Amino acid sequence: MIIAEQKPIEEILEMLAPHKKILLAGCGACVTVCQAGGEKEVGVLASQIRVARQEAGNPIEIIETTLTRQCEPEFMDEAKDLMNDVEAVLSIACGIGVQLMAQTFYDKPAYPGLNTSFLGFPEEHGVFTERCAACGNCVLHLTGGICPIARCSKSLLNGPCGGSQDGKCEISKDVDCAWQLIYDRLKALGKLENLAEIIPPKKWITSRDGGPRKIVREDLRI
Amino acid sequence: MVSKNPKIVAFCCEESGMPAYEHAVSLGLDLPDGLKVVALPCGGKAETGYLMKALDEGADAVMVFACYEGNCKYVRGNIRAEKRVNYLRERLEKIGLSPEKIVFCPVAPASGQRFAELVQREVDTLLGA
Amino acid sequence: MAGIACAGELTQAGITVTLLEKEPVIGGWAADYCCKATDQCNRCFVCVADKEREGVRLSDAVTLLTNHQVREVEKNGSGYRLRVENKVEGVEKEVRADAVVLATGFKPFDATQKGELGYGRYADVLTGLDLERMLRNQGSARKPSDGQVPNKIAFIQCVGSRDESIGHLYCSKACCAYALRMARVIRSQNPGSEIFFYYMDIQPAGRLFDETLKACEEDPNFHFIRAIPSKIYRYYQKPGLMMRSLEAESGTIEEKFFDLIVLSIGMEPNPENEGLWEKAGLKPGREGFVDPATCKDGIFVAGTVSGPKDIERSIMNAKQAALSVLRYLEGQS
Amino acid sequence: MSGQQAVLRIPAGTSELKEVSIQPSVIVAGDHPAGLLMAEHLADLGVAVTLMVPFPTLEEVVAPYRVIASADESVAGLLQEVAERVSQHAGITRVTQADLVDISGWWGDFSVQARIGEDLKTFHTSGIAMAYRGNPVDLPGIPVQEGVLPFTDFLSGINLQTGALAGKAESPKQVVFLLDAGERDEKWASVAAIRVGVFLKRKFGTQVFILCRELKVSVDEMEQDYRAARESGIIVFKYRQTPRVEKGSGGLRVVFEDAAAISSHGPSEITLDALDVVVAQERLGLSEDRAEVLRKLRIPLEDGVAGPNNPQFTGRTPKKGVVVAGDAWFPEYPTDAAMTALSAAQELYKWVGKGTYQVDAYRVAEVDPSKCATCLTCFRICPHDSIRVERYGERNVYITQGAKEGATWEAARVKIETCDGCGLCASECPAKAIQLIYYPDMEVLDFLAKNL
Repeated sequence: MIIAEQKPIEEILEMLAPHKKILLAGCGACVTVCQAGGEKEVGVLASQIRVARQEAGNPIEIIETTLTRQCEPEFMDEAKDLMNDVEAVLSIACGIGVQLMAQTFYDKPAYPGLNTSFLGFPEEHGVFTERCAACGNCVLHLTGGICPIARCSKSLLNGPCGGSQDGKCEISKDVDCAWQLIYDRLKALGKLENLAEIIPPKKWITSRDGGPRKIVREDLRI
Repeated sequence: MVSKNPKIVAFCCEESGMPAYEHAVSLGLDLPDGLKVVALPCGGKAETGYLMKALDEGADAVMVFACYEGNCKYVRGNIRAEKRVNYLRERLEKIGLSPEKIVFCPVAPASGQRFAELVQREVDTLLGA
Repeated sequence: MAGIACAGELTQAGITVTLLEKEPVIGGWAADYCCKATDQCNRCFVCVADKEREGVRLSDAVTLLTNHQVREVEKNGSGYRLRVENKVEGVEKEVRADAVVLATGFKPFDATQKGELGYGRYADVLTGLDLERMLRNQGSARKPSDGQVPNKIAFIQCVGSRDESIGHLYCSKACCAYALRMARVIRSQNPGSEIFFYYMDIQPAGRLFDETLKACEEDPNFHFIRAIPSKIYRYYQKPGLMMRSLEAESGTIEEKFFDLIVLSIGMEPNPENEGLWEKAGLKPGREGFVDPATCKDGIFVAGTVSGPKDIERSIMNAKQAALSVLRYLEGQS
Repeated sequence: MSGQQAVLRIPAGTSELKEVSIQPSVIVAGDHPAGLLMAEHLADLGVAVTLMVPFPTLEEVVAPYRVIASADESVAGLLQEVAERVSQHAGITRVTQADLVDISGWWGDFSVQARIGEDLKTFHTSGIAMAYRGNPVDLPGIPVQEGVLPFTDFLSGINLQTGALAGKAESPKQVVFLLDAGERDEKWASVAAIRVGVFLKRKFGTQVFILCRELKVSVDEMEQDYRAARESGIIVFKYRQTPRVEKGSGGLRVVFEDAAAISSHGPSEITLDALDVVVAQERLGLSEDRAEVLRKLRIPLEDGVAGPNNPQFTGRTPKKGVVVAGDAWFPEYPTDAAMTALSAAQELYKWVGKGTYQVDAYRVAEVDPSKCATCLTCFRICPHDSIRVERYGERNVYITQGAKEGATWEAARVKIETCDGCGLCASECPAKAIQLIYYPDMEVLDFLAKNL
């Protein structure tokens, strides 16, 4: 899922400075699960903004809502009526949600309340780890199910660099060397011979380099 | 501006904070009238939303009375509460408010004296600020 | 305390309990103990004792007879008949029960017996029990002589324990733990204070004790001195109390001044147990406490009556006693 | 003015009592003799006990403790014939060569998987007691070399008739017990060393030295036994730093600084030479597979033993219906371990002995499936391991697993029988899908709105 973190509160306050009445919109999907932008965070953030603005002698009115998902145009309807009354929306969804808000409610500013961080999973309550870089050209079948793009600090495709020591990456002893993990897993699977095969230079065109990506599923589209 | 009789919300764990409050009352100790006491089944039930809501509604300060570390009936509820308080204190500071508006206070059930002292200390901090 | 814990356990298993207490309030010595948390719980179990006591006080299944002293215990058919006296009203009555749990606890060692330590003569010499009460009731340690906060404090261990001269050839098991914990409370309340801990051997107190001991050892203002002080006295020109001891570390006789001296007194068998309970077949063991091996026919012991224990172990012993009572009653039916 | 404050109390009373019937049955598993004692007591109380031991016979559970029993009457009293009694007890089903590998379920309805020889078998039970012996983890600060023996190996290897250690023909002439080198402060070895030392000295004439940081006598009648040990010629030293153990002349040599000797010439170094064997107190811990079973039940492990190290959990675990005893609770001397184990047995009896229990379905947390994001936050943080994600039909109508019809969404579900109503799940739920039925958020928020 998408992992996000709340923006520093002072940044949020600065964005909202010109406004007296806003909609604060959470999202019920990934950011709820990663505890950054669900219904609970909407309440807490709204209180924080109100208290700060009250203290500054410049009160703000905040309408609170949480959409089922902010990443589907259909759910934008849930905010339609509320948007009529406000000057702007602060969305604490991922970047997709903020943009869909901006696109749907074209005449009002949409501000991001979160920094969308990466694609990952919760290791435990409160600990999230990146697993996928959405590069668009998966090599997991060659690398023992461990992604060298997202998990190797240098995104190397053919074995570790010289900075791998005791199974850890040279950038930090808290980071596992992805190639060590790949080696261990392939060994466990009895498929070490995979490593003998050179993975050719990767087509990065499917990654960020080719401009905004889009997938069209003609089979689903009809 | 903080009034002479500040409004303080005390979220009290039923296992420690609440008995300590009652102990303080039974000893006839001086507690401010502006004190509002909310009992919770565990300090860990003092959710971030409650704490912020109290300030939002106009409380001058929020205190969380929970069990000492290593003595929570629900293993680590008290630590959760303390972490939430620390998180909010950081946020308050960043928005230009005194972090002393939210404090975490571990207490034992039979420590009414400490309860009253901590509340008084908070009142003094608020008035001094 | 153990009696309460045992009663609590039994009521939860559906047994009705009569709790006989000779004092006006229940809870034994543990009711006077203080919470020994610093910035974290130090696992003294006092709050657990407080909660157990509150639970029993509010329980419908427990008949509380405070101010009642047991005068006679007699086997009566399959059960027991106890003659008890209401000490306030002076009237006697009879209590019948299927089983009897003896939890009359211990007697704190009388520190005046160790005259050289000056207890009773100098106001600033306290027993561990005095300090417990002071911390519980006043919240912090003060010198009784002038109400000032003490800065230099000595704890003397094994006062009345491991001491053949008074016939106490046993370890009281709780004193190292309670003294170290209270010393930590003093240290955390008064960062300028300095603790001198005079001891023979540190006795561990279960799996929760290690952290406390380590914290004390790492504290630069906490001094462990392996020595038994020989004398405490007043030195005219100077304030405070002078204490003399032969220290193993230096091999010399040292004299030091202290603001406050705490005697970690141990436990003695409760003299009330003598005579009364012998009729029920209970006998003292090698250390003078009731020998649990002599319990039979529906008589059980719980807590310090069978030997020194800290609160944790008193509660565990009480639970064990409750299990034995239930097992006995099951066998009877 | 005091006592004038606005107070919001937790609503008292109950509104929905539910009768739960619990079969009085337990599984007692493990290799510590405490398990035998627990099994016997619970079976005497009419609980159907299944006893699982990893050995072919029950005697092997007790065997390593026989040497302590020879040296200490009270241990002998505890362990004498307990294996025989339990072998013949009509209320106990014995499963030998069995070890627990997995537990799932809740109080009253545990599913326990055990490996019996080569096979896996599933058992159902209402409660579980785990009485495990500790595994030697390491010999702290003492290099492994010939002649150095972990304490537990010494206990299980000594021949009670000849005093000879495993693989040797004769009893050793000189033995050093090296205690306390580890960080954790345990007294079991201290007590055993003194009592067993007296036994070795009297029966085989072995010269026994005991080296320790502190002499631990906080066990019943230990001070007197210590006195007797010294009188019988056992020599006790207290050291400062962990002694050096090295190859000496005709055996091992141990060198250390005496911490208790009073001398104005500074610390005195002592050398013990020509030692046959150095018995060293090791650090005991739970084996990894046993630790894993505990972790699955969300029973925390602290310092290698079952936690939490918290006064609120005397003899019990946060998982209702599960208790831990023996070295898995804390490495203790057998008499102490018996007390701990029997108090845990009492905890267990309270949960399985009564047959029917009243559960308050009001003082619990409830999930609104229509709001649940199935993020598993509640599942991860519930201290009682009382929440699972299940399939629902409409609001709070539970559809059993496998039934497809009408199942419309997945949501978390609170097992009310084991929910303690602490509200931790509700406080962390990011979707605000969980409420304490008896104390919903609205009550607190209304109180704040009205009183501020």
